Amino acid sequence: MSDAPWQKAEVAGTKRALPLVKPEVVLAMLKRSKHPILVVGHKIVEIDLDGKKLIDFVIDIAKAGEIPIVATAHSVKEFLNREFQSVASMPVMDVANRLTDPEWKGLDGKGTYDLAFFIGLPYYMEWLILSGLKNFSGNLQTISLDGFYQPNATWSIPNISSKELREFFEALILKLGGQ
Amino acid sequence: MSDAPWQKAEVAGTKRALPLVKPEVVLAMLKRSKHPILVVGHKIVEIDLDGKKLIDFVIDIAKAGEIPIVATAHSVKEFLNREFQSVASMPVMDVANRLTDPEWKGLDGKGTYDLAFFIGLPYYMEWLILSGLKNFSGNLQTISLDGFYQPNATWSIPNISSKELREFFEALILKLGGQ
Amino acid sequence: MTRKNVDLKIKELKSNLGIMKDLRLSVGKVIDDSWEETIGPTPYPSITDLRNWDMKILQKYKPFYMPFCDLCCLCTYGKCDLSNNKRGACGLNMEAQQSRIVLLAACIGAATHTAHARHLVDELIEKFGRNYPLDVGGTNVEVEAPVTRLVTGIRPKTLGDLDTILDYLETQINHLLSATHTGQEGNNLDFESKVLQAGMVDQVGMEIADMAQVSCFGFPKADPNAPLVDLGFGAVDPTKPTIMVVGHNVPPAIGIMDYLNEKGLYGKIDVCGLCCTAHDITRYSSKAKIVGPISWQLRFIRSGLPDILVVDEQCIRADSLEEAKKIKAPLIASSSKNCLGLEDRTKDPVDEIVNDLVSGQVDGVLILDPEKVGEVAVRTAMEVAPKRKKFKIIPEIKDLIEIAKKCNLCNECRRACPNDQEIPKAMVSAGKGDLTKLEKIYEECIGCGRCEYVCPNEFPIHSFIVKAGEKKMKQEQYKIRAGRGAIQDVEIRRVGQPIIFGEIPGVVAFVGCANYPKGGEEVAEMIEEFAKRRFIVVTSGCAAMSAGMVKDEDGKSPYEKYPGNFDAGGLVNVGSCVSNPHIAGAAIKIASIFAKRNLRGNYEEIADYVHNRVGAVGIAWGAMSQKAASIASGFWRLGIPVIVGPHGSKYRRMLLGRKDRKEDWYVYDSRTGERVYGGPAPEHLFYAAETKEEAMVMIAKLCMRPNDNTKGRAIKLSHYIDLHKRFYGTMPDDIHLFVRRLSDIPITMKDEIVRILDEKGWKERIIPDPTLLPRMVRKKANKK
Amino acid sequence: MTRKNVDLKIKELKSNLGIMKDLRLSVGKVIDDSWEETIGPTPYPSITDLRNWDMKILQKYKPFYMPFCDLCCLCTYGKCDLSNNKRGACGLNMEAQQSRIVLLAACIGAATHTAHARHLVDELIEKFGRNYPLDVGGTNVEVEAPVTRLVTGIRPKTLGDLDTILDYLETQINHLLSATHTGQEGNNLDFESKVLQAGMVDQVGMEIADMAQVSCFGFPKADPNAPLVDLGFGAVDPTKPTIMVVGHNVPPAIGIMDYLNEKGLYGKIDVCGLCCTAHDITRYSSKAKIVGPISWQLRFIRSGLPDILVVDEQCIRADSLEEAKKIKAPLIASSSKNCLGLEDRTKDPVDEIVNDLVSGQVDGVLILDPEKVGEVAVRTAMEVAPKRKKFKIIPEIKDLIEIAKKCNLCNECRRACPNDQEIPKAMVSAGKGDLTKLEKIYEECIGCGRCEYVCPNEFPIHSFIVKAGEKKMKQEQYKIRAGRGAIQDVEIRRVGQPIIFGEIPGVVAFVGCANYPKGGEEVAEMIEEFAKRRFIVVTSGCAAMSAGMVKDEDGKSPYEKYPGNFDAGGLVNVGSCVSNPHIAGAAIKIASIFAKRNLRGNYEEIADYVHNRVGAVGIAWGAMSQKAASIASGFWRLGIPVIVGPHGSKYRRMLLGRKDRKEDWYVYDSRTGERVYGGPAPEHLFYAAETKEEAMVMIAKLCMRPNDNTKGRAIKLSHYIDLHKRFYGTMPDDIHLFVRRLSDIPITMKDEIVRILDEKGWKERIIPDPTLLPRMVRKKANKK
Ligand code: SF4
Ligand code: SF4
Ligand code: SF4
Ligand code: SF4
Ligand code: SF4
Ligand code: SF4
Ligand code: SF4
Ligand code: SF4
Repeated sequence: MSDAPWQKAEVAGTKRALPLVKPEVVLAMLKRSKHPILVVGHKIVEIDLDGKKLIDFVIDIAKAGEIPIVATAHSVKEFLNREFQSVASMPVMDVANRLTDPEWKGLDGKGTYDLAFFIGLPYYMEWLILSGLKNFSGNLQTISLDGFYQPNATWSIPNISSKELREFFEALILKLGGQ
Repeated sequence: MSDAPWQKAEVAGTKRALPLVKPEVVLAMLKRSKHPILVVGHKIVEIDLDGKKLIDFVIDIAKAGEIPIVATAHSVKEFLNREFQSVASMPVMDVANRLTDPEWKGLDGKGTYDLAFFIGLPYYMEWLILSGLKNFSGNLQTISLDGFYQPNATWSIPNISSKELREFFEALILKLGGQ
Repeated sequence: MTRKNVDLKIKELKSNLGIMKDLRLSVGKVIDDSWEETIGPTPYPSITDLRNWDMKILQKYKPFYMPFCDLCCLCTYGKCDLSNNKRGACGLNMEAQQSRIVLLAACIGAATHTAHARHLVDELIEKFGRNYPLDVGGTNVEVEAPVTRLVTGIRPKTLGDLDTILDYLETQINHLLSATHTGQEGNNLDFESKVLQAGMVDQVGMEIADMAQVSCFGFPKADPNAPLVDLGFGAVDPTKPTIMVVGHNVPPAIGIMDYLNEKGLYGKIDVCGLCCTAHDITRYSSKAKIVGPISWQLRFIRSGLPDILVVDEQCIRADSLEEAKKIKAPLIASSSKNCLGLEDRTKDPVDEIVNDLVSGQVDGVLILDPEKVGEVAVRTAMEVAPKRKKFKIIPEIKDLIEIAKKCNLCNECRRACPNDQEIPKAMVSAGKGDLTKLEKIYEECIGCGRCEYVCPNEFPIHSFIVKAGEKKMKQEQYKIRAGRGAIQDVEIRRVGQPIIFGEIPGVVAFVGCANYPKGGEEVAEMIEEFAKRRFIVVTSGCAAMSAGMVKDEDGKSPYEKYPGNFDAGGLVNVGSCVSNPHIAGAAIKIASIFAKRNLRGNYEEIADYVHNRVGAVGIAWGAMSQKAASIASGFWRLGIPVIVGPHGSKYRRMLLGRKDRKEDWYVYDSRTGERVYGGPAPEHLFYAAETKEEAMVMIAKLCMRPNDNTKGRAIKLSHYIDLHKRFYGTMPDDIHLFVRRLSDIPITMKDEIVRILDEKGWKERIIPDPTLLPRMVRKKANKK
Repeated sequence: MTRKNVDLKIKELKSNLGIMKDLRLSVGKVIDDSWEETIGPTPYPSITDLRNWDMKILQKYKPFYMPFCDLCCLCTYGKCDLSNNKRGACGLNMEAQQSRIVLLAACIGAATHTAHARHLVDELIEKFGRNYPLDVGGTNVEVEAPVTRLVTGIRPKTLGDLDTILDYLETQINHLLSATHTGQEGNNLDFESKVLQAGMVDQVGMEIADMAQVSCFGFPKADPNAPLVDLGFGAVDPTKPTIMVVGHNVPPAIGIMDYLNEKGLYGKIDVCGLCCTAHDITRYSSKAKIVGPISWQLRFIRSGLPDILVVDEQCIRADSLEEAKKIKAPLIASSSKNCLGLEDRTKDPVDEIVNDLVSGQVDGVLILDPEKVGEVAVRTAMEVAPKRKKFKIIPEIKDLIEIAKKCNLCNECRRACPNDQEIPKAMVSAGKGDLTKLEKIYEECIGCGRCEYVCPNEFPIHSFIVKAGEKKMKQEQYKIRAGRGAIQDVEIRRVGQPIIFGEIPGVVAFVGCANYPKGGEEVAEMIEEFAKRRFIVVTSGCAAMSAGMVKDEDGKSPYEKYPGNFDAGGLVNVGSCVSNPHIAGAAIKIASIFAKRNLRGNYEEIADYVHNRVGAVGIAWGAMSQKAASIASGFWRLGIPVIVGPHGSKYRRMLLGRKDRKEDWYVYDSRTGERVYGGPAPEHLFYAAETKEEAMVMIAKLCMRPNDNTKGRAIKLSHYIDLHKRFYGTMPDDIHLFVRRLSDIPITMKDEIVRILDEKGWKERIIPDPTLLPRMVRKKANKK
């Protein structure tokens, strides 16, 4: 477990993400949040944690935590394939750009988001998007759930093995009240 | 105590100095070293640790540890004023440049150095010199003793108060067998 | 002695300025009074002349910044921490700094093309004279230099004219670069406006370079039937001495071909190229071969095939000398831009140089005379080949397996890989004798070599990957159509109307480098998709090579399947990177030839036309360089959107539209002067797609333009919806923004779409004759 | 419409090239057959023509790299980690990357001066015509453009000639910039050679800019008695409306002076400047005032004195608009390089603009016409002044004390301060009512404002500092000699011999920015030291201002105490940054006028002469910008060493000699052709000193040259030893390297030194007629 950036050259700046090692932190953040969102990239379909695809963990988390999902790239299709319907779809650049706009009404029209989870984007792309949000999105808190440390998030799961990540998710889902 | 770079914008790169918190580390490094040197900048005259000037600690350390000193800029004068004679004098750029040359015979003609302590240089100048040495001086280990964390050293005392620094030096001098 | 060739010597000249003595005059600016076209408002625009246009564009497509670093380190006041709304010691803020870095990149890119053009034109003028006529397509191409005409108001006729235009370009780049100095420009949007100027200048620079080389070297002249040439690693004959040429400046390679020709050695030696020199040498002679794009450099060298490397400028790996040394092949550097620390032997006798290279006395030489390079390269290759016997440094499989077993799974390699390749897993498999995972990496690896530098065991990881892919590599044998150059006027006349009305659903240009996130096949796949859908597909540079590197079940690669003409369903390789302006040029020529708008020095009007009417999109899936940044900027100023791959987010900022902000999408209806909602078309100007699927959907969408007629819009919508359904599994959620009248709806989807429109409270609206320029309203009105 | 003014219209012209019709010709290159000087081997050198010379220099003074970052982030292949001998994805290594960044900086710097020159020359040609004669010193200055002659082989006579030379410079910068593109140059020393080319080009660019403005605006023409003008904050009359001009391009400020003059308003309004525009406006009119260097911008604005800010180009704080807003002063941006996002009002009526500015309708405007700027600025200032009543944002002392009490000693401010100022301690004192610590910081603060952005309590820290220094600030009232421009030929004739023999111990030039580690007094102190020692002390730019900002007990500032002529003990302010080439030019003219070497296109020989014979040193104590990098590079190529302050180590690499490596210091004795040990003179080419004491010792040492005669060497040694003893308390340990014969020893130190020499086993050696160029040996020999 390490909180050095996963891609070594994507070094941290003057402010770096707090390492997220306990699922409780997520719970606490969610409790404080008025309007969270879970941004889900296409890699959730490619990544497999010992037999269970990342997307299936994501669905469980979203359900348990009642967090709305925006699926980026073509990943929406996989959610639909799994008959998970409450998912919005938008290119990640559009999501990120709108997240810096305090006047954006959100995908649900309920106004600006205050907490954004990220998972399943290419590492460097997420790094950059989190950099954009860190610098230009005043009140937004960001959490990276990939298990690859993202220094530009507010909180990030550090670099952990897929086994550890699976355990983290299982614990999180339980604590959120899912199974 | 913190191991973030003292000047915040002088961020660490992909490899960062180990925090040096125990004087024992210095002892161990000295024991392993065949040819150490202590590079001393002009600020040792300006800095005062609760009534004792940095230069006086440096003299005590050098004596106790039998470490040859090279005084940079005009600081040699202050050593001589204190009747401390076993000190070489050289501009710090020349010292640094020569430290990257494996064929340099050293100030004493005894050959290349394997351990270099740094103290009393302007923070950013030391940062850069340590960067040069990190990248271009294969087998040299570097230790920053300023009490302002230097990420490019091999070991660096982290950011500590002048009181803590004084205590560190006192303990170090004792352990080195000085008084 | 003098920098320019001088035309006239005049002992004494009386003029309105008095008497001048002992002067020589060189032709300065050609004021071509035989060109009847009225000159527009902005010939030779200064860096502020088009600022108003830029601001219009930038209001629609606002920069979204993703800083690549929290710091600015551009001067010794710094480093400065600009994160979280801090300012630097010079007062600069983060937005401005990001745009400033983009400007710096665009300046470097534009300088690179312009300096290349300058070098070519200087050399060609010396060889052929200032009055050598330009000819890029004979009578098929009346508008020989659409970009240059548009920007400068000049119709260049001779090499000498190019010289004059280059002066202007260099001045502009110099001004722009100067604006990046600490304490100059302070506003982010003004930096962006300067980026657009750099892009525009860059397009002219490239156009000049390609015009010069097409004219002087007899490259295919706007020829849709340019020859098919060999492409791929497998096309190189391993039994022959091989000369490898890499870079962008073709004269040294031509020196080689000419020398071979002269000595009757054609056929005895293989000349094969990487990067744009490869494109351009096959435009010169279809006997040369293209190995592949930039990312093939390491693998090709290490394979041991090349007996000598000739590198010129741009896109040369900085370690080429070291890599060449490893396979015992000498190297010739041939450009002042890339001297590699080698001794300048330009003035030495050929015998001596050849001798030094063959004997291994020196690893390489610098020769700044293309003809001499030709002779030295050929003679050295002939002599070196039997000595080095294709010495390679790719390991044998059994050694590979033994070594792989020692991998300690530290992950360092993966964490250094720009594309996060799962090398450690592949090593485990390899250690067990299974190379399939490594072989998979071969297909995706961009050949950067970063993995090797970090392996604590010093495994030659990239060589392992190449070994694993060797079988596939040797089978790589394809055809590519040599770069055709410009688009003919008659082609433009044919497609002008269907394009601007939307009946040809789009012009999709795949350009740029090979830094692909998942290998070149994604590019090939996208290209097939749009060629099949009868878009006009254009390619250039490394992307054009990748496009050719697939085969169908009949063994045919795309260039064999799709015709080379600029028409629906065509696959048009314009050529090397400097051929890119033929793409922008085609859009411009639609305005000029088809729509009969004045080009001359009339940038705003034409850009306005292109932006609102020509459904063109650029895709730079592997864009990585500063040149890619400037090329994209040239498209943006014309209002043409550009899509990059995911790592393109590293360009630090996107230019994104907001379709949810209705107020952003109003245009003037030039018939009435009314401001009319034109829809978010195109939605973005610069945009990184996460996956090829997302890119394909977006390509189709970004081809829409306010000017589409209902038939055209219906066709475009049907492609967009079809791709969206295929890749996303759903209808798009923004159709109501693009359907203006019921007749816009593709017939087969009528019911479904009408239902959606009803839900959204959609109402029919006007299809404007769109423009962003108020003066265009008056103009049209005046004509009545 | 056309970029250049056109001289000749020719309906039909017959020449050896055939008949040309309907052409206009512009004067291209002037081949001045009336100049009898033989042309040397490298007129208009290409980027490789002087590479051999560069490599000679770079062998002696090898780059020592101190990477400012482990990474390269210049393209989207990256970021790449280059630390510890890794290579980037393009194959580049750390050495090459560091030199590449230096090249980038040097290109930006050179582009900035050259673009400035281009802008000036374009405007002046439009106003005065191409044939307007250049005149920088009348008959006192025969060699009017030493650098330009040396580099290009041209003797420029008119504004039009400058235009032609600018074409060459822009081409070169473009080539050089292009070499920084990913995949171009791969070798660090070749990058360094290109840095030197950029520096050389930069010197020509600056020379052109200064020649143009001196000639057209009637600045002092090589006048040692240029007027003394007011300098310092206290020189501004707070009762008058005040116009503040900042930057480097003087025409808008001249527009202001001219308008004042025309309307008889001189005396009713104060026009005061910062940075080089300040220098240049006082060269135009001694009624204008200089406030101070770049680091005074924030404090001067916040003081509330300026009623309007007019910013042109270079060294403008990027937040000037925001800062001006705070004190309710409007701003006029007047350069296309720095538009600050403001609306372009160049074509609007003056009344409207003034009205909008005065009413506060707009915060600022962009006006690209210097004359219009003049009228708008004056009229606005007159109307704004009574409304804003010198509104300032510097707090009152009692408020400051109350706020300071709330400081929570978090250290954020100190950790953001480039010079590590101990602000928290000063806050504690201030909270107790003692402002002395803050006042001390006032003297050292470089006015960057970074401390303010990080304070969690949002204290306006810089304003506190200014308040604490207010009393001192208001007393700042000094005199500076207006920039004199070039050095006269007669002065050169007088000092040539004593300089090259060493009897005048050195020419010490203090140049560049005000980013000083410990305030400007250090510069002033160094200057006094060397003026007193009767070196020739030259100043320019911000350093020239700092030089004036001290007073002796009689209230005299240095410019009042030391004469302005180029002679031992003189204090010579050449002018603004673009006046720097007068310094290099003086060295060159020694070779040409005194030693009668051919200048024309004869770079190597002259550089060899200067390097081995002219004991000149540049000190850029506060150097921070890219321009400083290019200016220094221009000196390096001539072999003139440059010393920077400690933060100059941020330039990423030094060029250091190794006096302990005897083999590095051999020269040819041109009398015999023998290789002779010349000693480490000068020891370094680029070097950051840790303290002013170290710098002073090094200045004295770096003035030594192999060519010194024994008398000269003795004088130089005595200064060196004297300073060394004073600051280090000891004899230098390297005297034996500099004493060649016993007669080199300063008489007063004879015994002491002879003892040392004996210890070191010193032996007498030859004093060569030194050169690094073998061909200079033949040349001399042939003459016999
Ligand atoms: S350019 Fe400005 S922000 Fe960048 S390092 Fe220099 S002072 Fe800081
Ligand atoms: S060479 Fe290939 S596998 Fe290795 S780091 Fe580069 S892209 Fe990744
Ligand atoms: S870096 Fe080398 S040892 Fe480490 S995982 Fe990769 S191949 Fe194995
Ligand atoms: S497409 Fe990119 S990598 Fe390929 S040759 Fe052009 S610039 Fe180089
Ligand atoms: S901008 Fe680039 S070079 Fe500069 S500090 Fe950041 S990563 Fe390093
Ligand atoms: S220029 Fe080379 S070293 Fe720098 S980021 Fe690009 S690939 Fe990496
Ligand atoms: S304004 Fe002065 S005190 Fe504040 S950070 Fe800058 S130099 Fe330091
Ligand atoms: S940043 Fe503000 S609160 Fe912190 S020490 Fe400085 S002045 Fe005090």
